[in-house]
Amino acid sequence: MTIQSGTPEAPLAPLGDTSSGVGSPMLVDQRSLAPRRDQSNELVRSVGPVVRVAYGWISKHFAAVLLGMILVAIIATFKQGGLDLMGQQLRNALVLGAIYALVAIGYTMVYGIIELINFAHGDVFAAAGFYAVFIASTFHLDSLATGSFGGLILALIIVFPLSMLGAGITGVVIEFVAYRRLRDSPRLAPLITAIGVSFLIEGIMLVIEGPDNVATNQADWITGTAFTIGGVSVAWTDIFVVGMALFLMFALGEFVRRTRLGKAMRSTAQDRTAALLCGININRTISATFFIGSALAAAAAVIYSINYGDLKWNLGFHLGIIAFTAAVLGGIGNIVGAGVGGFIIGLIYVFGGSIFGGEWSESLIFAVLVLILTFRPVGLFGVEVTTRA
Amino acid sequence: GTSSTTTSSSAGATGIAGCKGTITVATDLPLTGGDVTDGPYVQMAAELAVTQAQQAKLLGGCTLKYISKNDSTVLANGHSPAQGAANITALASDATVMGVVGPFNSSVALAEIPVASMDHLALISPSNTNPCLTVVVAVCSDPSIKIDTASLYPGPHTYFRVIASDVQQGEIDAYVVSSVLNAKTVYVIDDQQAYGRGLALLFTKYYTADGGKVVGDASLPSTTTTYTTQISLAQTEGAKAIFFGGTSGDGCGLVRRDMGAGGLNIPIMGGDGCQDTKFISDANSGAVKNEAEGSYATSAPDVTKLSSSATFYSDYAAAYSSVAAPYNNATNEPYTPYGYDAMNILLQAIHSVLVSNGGQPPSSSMTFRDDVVAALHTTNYSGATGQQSFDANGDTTNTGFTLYKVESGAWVGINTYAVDTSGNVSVKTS
Amino acid sequence: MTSNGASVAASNGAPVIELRDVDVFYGRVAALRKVSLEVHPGEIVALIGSNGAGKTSTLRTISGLISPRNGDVLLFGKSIRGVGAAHIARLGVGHAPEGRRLFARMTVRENLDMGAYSRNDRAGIRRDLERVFTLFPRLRERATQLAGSLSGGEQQMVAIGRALMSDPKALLLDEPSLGLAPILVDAIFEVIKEINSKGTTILLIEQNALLALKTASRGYVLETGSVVLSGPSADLIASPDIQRAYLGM
Amino acid sequence: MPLLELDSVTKRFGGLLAVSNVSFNLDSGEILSMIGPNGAGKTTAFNCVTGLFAISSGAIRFDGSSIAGLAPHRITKLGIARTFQNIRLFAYMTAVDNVMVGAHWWMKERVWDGAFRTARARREEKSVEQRALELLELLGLSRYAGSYAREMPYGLQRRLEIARALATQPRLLLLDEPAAGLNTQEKRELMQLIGVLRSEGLTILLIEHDMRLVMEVSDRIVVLDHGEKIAEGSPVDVRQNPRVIEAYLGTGATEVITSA
Amino acid sequence: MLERFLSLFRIDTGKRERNQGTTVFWIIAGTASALLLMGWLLPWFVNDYSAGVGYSAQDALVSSPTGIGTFCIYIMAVAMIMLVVSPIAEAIARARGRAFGKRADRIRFIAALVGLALTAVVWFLVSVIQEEPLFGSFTAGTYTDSAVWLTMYGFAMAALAYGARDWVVARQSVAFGVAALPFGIFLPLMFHQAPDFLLWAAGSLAIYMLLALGLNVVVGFAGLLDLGYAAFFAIGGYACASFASPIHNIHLPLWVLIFLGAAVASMFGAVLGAPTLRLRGDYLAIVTLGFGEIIPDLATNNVFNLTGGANGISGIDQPHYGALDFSTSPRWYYWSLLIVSILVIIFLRNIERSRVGRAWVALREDEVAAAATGINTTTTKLLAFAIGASVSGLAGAFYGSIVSIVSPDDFSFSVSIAVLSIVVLGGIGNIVGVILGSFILTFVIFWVLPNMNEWTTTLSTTVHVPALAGIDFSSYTFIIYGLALIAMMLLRPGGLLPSRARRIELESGEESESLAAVQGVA
Ligand SMILES: Nc1ncnc2c1ncn2[C@@H]1O[C@H](COP(=O)(O)OP(=O)(O)OP(=O)(O)O)[C@@H](O)[C@H]1O
Ligand SMILES: Nc1ncnc2c1ncn2[C@@H]1O[C@H](COP(=O)(O)OP(=O)(O)OP(=O)(O)O)[C@@H](O)[C@H]1O
Ligand SMILES: [Mg+2]
Ligand SMILES: [Mg+2]
Repeated sequence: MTIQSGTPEAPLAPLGDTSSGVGSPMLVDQRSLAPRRDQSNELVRSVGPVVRVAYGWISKHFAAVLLGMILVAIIATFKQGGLDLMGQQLRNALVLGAIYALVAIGYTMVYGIIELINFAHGDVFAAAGFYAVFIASTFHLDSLATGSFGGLILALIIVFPLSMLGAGITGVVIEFVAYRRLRDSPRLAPLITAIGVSFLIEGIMLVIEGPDNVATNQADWITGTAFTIGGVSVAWTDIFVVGMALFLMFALGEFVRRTRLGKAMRSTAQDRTAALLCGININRTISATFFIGSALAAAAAVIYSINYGDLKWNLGFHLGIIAFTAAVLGGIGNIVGAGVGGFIIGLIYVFGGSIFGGEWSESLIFAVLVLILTFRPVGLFGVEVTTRA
Repeated sequence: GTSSTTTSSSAGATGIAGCKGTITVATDLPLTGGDVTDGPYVQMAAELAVTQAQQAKLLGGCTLKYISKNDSTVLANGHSPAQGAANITALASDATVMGVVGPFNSSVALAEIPVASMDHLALISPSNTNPCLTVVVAVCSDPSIKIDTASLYPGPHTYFRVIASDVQQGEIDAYVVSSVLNAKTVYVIDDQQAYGRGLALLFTKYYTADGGKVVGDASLPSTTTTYTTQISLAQTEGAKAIFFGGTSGDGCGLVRRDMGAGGLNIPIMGGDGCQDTKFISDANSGAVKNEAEGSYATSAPDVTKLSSSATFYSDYAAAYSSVAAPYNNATNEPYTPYGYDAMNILLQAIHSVLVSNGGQPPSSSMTFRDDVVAALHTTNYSGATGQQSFDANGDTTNTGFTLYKVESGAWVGINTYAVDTSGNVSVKTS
Repeated sequence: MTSNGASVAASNGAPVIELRDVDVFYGRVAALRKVSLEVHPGEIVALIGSNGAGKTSTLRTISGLISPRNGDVLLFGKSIRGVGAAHIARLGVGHAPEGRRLFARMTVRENLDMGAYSRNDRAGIRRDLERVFTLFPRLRERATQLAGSLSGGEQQMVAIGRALMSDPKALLLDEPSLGLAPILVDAIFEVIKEINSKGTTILLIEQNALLALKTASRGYVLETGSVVLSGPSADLIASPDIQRAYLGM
Repeated sequence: MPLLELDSVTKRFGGLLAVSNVSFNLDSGEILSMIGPNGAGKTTAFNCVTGLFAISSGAIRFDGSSIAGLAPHRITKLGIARTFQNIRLFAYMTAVDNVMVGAHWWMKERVWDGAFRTARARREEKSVEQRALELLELLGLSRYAGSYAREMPYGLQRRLEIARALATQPRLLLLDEPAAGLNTQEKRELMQLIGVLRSEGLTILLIEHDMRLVMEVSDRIVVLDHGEKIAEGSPVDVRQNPRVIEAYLGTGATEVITSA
Repeated sequence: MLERFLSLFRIDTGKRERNQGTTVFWIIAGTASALLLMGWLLPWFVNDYSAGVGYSAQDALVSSPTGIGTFCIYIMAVAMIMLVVSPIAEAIARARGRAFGKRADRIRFIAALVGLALTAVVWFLVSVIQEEPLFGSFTAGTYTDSAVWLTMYGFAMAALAYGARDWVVARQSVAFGVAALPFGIFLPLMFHQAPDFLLWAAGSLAIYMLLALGLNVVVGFAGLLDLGYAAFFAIGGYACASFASPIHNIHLPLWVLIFLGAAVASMFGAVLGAPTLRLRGDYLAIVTLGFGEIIPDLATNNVFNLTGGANGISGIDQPHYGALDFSTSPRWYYWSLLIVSILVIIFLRNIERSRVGRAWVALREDEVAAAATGINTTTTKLLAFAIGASVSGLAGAFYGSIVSIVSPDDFSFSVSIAVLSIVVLGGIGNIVGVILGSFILTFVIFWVLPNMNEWTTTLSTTVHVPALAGIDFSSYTFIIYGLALIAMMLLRPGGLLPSRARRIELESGEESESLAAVQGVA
């Protein structure tokens, strides 16, 4: 059927006729004009408002509720093992949360701009870790700078930038090859290629790096205990990891909020056509986003390997899923939200595991996620997309 | 038609030189995904045994054919019971298949044993240590194990294994921790897998019987990247040792690594899943570079020291010299010689059936398979892993476990322990 | 050989917008067939036609959102073949598109700022912002409200305001009066004349054909993707066909 | 008893009073128009009536009973149908299907009827489809019955939205700027259509910026500004109300209206 | 050609291609040729244990005719070659603007009938009288029957295509059914010597097809992205395992269990769907992903001591009624699943076209408008979850019974992903597309990838290229799977058989806001 323009073929002739002929078709079904009663369930009608009010209250005060829950968990840990345990677990939670936060930020950036759950992000993270190992060994950094402050500085000025560059390029290439052509396709198409890319990267890492954990040796750059309070010793790495995560989180948040590129990113995310009309080069903006997101994954990977000293070919996928959960939890597209989400997940993981047993940690994370989204459907810090009817 | 069947000449012939037909042996192992750390070695070792038998014309005039099945799927990222069952079904339907070496994983065994039993097909596992596959012991009815052994065998009992089950290992591990290491409180971690969880349970059972106290336990998935939470708990609870039920691929070494970071200086003890180089490199990858030092693990007797194994290791190295590392070195994986022996045992059994049947395969393939199973029950084979024979349940009688300790960055055997029938553990002097 | 002609045309007096025999397709459906039109510097040109005639498609083609299958589009005398929409916007083409297309999760103020994305002259931007706010006092009140939650008419104001913020040399307006209160409709058309008088060329789509033609100096009438009539506004208003079909007389 | 009563309805968004203390009645068979400058709160009022927004205070009664707090589909079932300011059709459904969705709530077919395709289900499907085609026919849309809503010209989409609303068997029809984007000819047809609907007994509440249309079809007019009702009365009264002229009509507009 | 083939299944193309009537004819004729070729090549490919018809036919070509059997094979081979070559010849002729005409059809029809008859004769000689049709002594080959069946089916389809060409062209879909359905029904007989193939068809293809059909209800019809669909699969599987195994000593028959599995899963579907009601697009996705992780986690952690922990539940009963013993041959499962799948397809197709189906589409396209048009968004969404989950629960029950063990690993995230890939790859919202997708993807995942090494080894000995055996594909499975997914999506972003009408919600930038967002409670 082709589309016709101009006036419709029957210029409403029947409309005029309706009043005359009895039994001729009418626009308004006359029977329906009689009064009707609401036949809905009494129970629903009586319980509904109560539920709605309760729901409204919780969602309004959700941050407090969540905070309360976490506090209860911390106190429970205190009762379980005293200050020492509590302190240690807090340290563990922050360190773990920092890693999740860093990966989550990359996730949220990419999601924020092209609304794609980039399942390959976790794998870019792992791959970036291997880049870092390669770069460090190319520059003989592991033997050169064992345990010295100079080593850290060298690492910061060589390994970080180079592996970020490598990962950034990887991200850009992935976007170019696997996502760009699908930009105007049904939304699930790039989701499937993302999964494909994830498998591909994992497969390549498996072939090149082998199936085992790979020791990264980079823990050497930072060593030693920073301070000890009671039974809690905090290593320099711990401080480094958390500090780096916080720094990147806020720096990036400001970047996106303030800079032109940040603005371009936000607007591209919201309406690509309108962004074009404002003179924004969408391809370049999306590439830049992938570059930054992936570079951030590289930073996270270097930090990860500094902290844990291990990398594995399939490390990224699972970690990525949890990180994505963090991103959603914070409100997708919101950088600081993703960071906070990462830390919250770290807290849930550690304290939940400490209280209920480690086997429940992940279930707990997802349970909390469901809870959060039930009451705050756009995440903790998500912008409420108020739309008009 | 012009069949391509080779009618061989009679080199190296015994009474079976005139044997006619094709006889197939197979392996069913996890070869891809997360299991590439183990499966391929064992497969190559078994294939080596077949190649050697082919060269030696072990089956005389009969053609010896070999099929390798892979029970990994991409979806499971490793071994999958469903794929295993499908593989055994396929193999069993091939009338020339007389036995299978495999499976590698206990969960796969649970799916494969019924199929093999139904089709009278011999199954020899190089590595299943779950006791409930063959005999009913107390842990089998533990709610988190729950294996109904009887239902696994709808037909004859055709399942064998060349490695001792975890009953002995759990008992020995408990003995070592409580009596050798003198740790009366222990924190137990397992990897949620059939093997690891089973071992942890058995350990717990024997350890508490020995008077020890488990101060806490955790069951963590293999995707876990950090164990600091549990380390902190163990520290708070005053554990004097940590026991890990599981494989180093699933976190054994990482636990040790995080102990270093958390400043917890107590020994870690694991089962055979931990006794490998992966453990050492994982443990040493953290802040403390020699963290692995002083860790303990029990494992199958140190076959690398047996003279019989020397031949195997050198044969393997020679046969696969062109293969890329790490697969060119059989010592990288503890079950490799077991795969080799399992295949040899199977081939010996087939050979003996042929001999006792006048140099020809039995007329029906079912009879042939039954005969092979019967022959396996009378196995008395001295191979790379020592002296192997099977009891009525198909369990090996070669049940010693060696206690290893990491010294100067390598596993060093300390003592070999054995359990006697009344459940006493003692040092075995060979 | 055309390059020579093009460069000549690029010199003074060339049409700001020129379409030469443009065909546009959505998949297999033709939206425009052999459309040719010109908008000269300083003109207001109205594009009228019934629903689905291809008016919006014409504007989308000019601003590069869709590319013609055949024919050529020239801006300021240069062909835009292969030039992206973003680049065209930076050349100085402002477009208030159909359906408004605001950045729903940005505030009104941020939306307006996005209009000035490719500009650097702070003073100019501030001046234009002030102009928009004076034109639509409502927007000043709502400067920090998220654009997605504005009323229909308010959104329309933002869309027009955003296009103005780019300080365009050529402004494409797609039904600017849609959903606006009568009092504002008048105001909008005043503003259109005012910007035009300051040198901005304007191409305008409007359902209210009379109003459009009264504002414009020339007009084109589109029917099912083709230009069926064109000429000075006065002639068009006087044409009996137009009167019957579009002016409701 | 009026069909629809708004009784000091207030809707607040944060600090913003989008609708403030608005009261008016709508009698059965009447056409009432709501006008007012952009952002006056007209659409918001519609959303309150149809259950998309929960009102902050006040009461809304339909046929004597309160409907505040009911879910949108319940309100539809009671007999209130609406169209949207920005057309909200089911873009990739055919025109017939769009209209048939309107019949959803009163169809008797259950899930299993559908799954087993029982005789009853088939019969009902058929009659509903018949009715949908009839509606399309009456609205002059039958040529587009099989095309996707998205492919239809804008003006006809507006009409299709009305068809869909009619299929829900409403007693009261809310139209939100139905003439926006229509050309002169189409506006005339729309006026005609509204006339027919009223003659068939439907009550209509209309939001519109096109004064010619409003003045012609309305029995009464309510004017909102900044959420408040600033005037109410017959078209003639409202047109001459200085507050309305100042806030909404402007001086220029009057001539357009009178010239019509 | 591919385009045309695919367009055949596109349910809603406004304009039908004029020539399309012949497409089914070409499909049938082409498939006939393919089957003949397969029947021929199969014995050659597995030459170690086969003496099939094709094998003999190959011989017949190179040896002089002796005896009746050889004569038969000789004629058969001629017919085969003719039927394989003729579609190509006809296509070339058509391209040059010349037609083949009725006479050619008649000749080919007769050739097909002769081939069919002679194949039967040869099969009789080989299998019943155990006589080698050529010379030498006969040893029964394992794949003989498969080869015979393929050849016979090929001849039969060729006979149908050429003998009833007009009818095929006129009644395409009926003709397609007539040609395809018997193949489905007879498949277990054709491949009875290849139970692993049947097990793939039943245990992987049918199961994943059901899963994909169920997910299609949620994602395709109702537009709700579900990334944790394996959870319902698990629920069905565990339901089956709990009530038909020694673990709790309850032994219900499978026929009760599939309904039980479906019921329990649909209940969970509705319950788990409830918290997602207010969520939009990907927020919904992540919550369902969460459920997909929690459910296997619960199983691993042996919640309430019900699930057997990491080992899962083993020893699940397999139906056994006298000779009808499901544990001995997968063909019984195959047939059961064939029937169940057909029923499910009919049901879903009906629902799709019913009142509820329309409501789903409306909801997917514009939730706000749907609510304002009288659709109860809550129940309609939950219904989608429940129906989708019930199909998956049914599949789960079958799966448990086939494999006789369920363990948490079987229901991992990758399963959800694979099912989603099937749906997307096949064509979101299009049942035929989803079926096609499940054929392709299960074939790749469960057949090609695990068997690749074995195949190349066989091939290397067959074609004497030892280098082939040297390639170790095992480390490349991930790479191959990943590349396959990427390539398939890049080549056909809308899926193989996209339904144009059904992808609006998933189209970029067109996602309509949720009711909750508009109501301001989101
Ligand atoms: N994205 C699209 N996909 C397919 N067809 C389209 C698309 N956009 C527009 N069309 C069709 O192209 C033709 C021209 O549309 P266009 O939007 O340019 O018309 P218009 O004159 O602006 O009409 P209106 O007054 O309704 O805005 C119409 O027939 C329309 O249906
Ligand atoms: N969700 C919301 N959050 C905040 N403010 C809102 C929201 N919805 C509406 N408003 C504000 O409420 C006021 C009334 O809006 P409404 O849409 O009712 O106006 P209207 O009278 O329909 O205007 P128009 O004629 O332009 O459509 C507007 O100023 C608008 O910005
Ligand atoms: Mg338009
Ligand atoms: Mg409005």
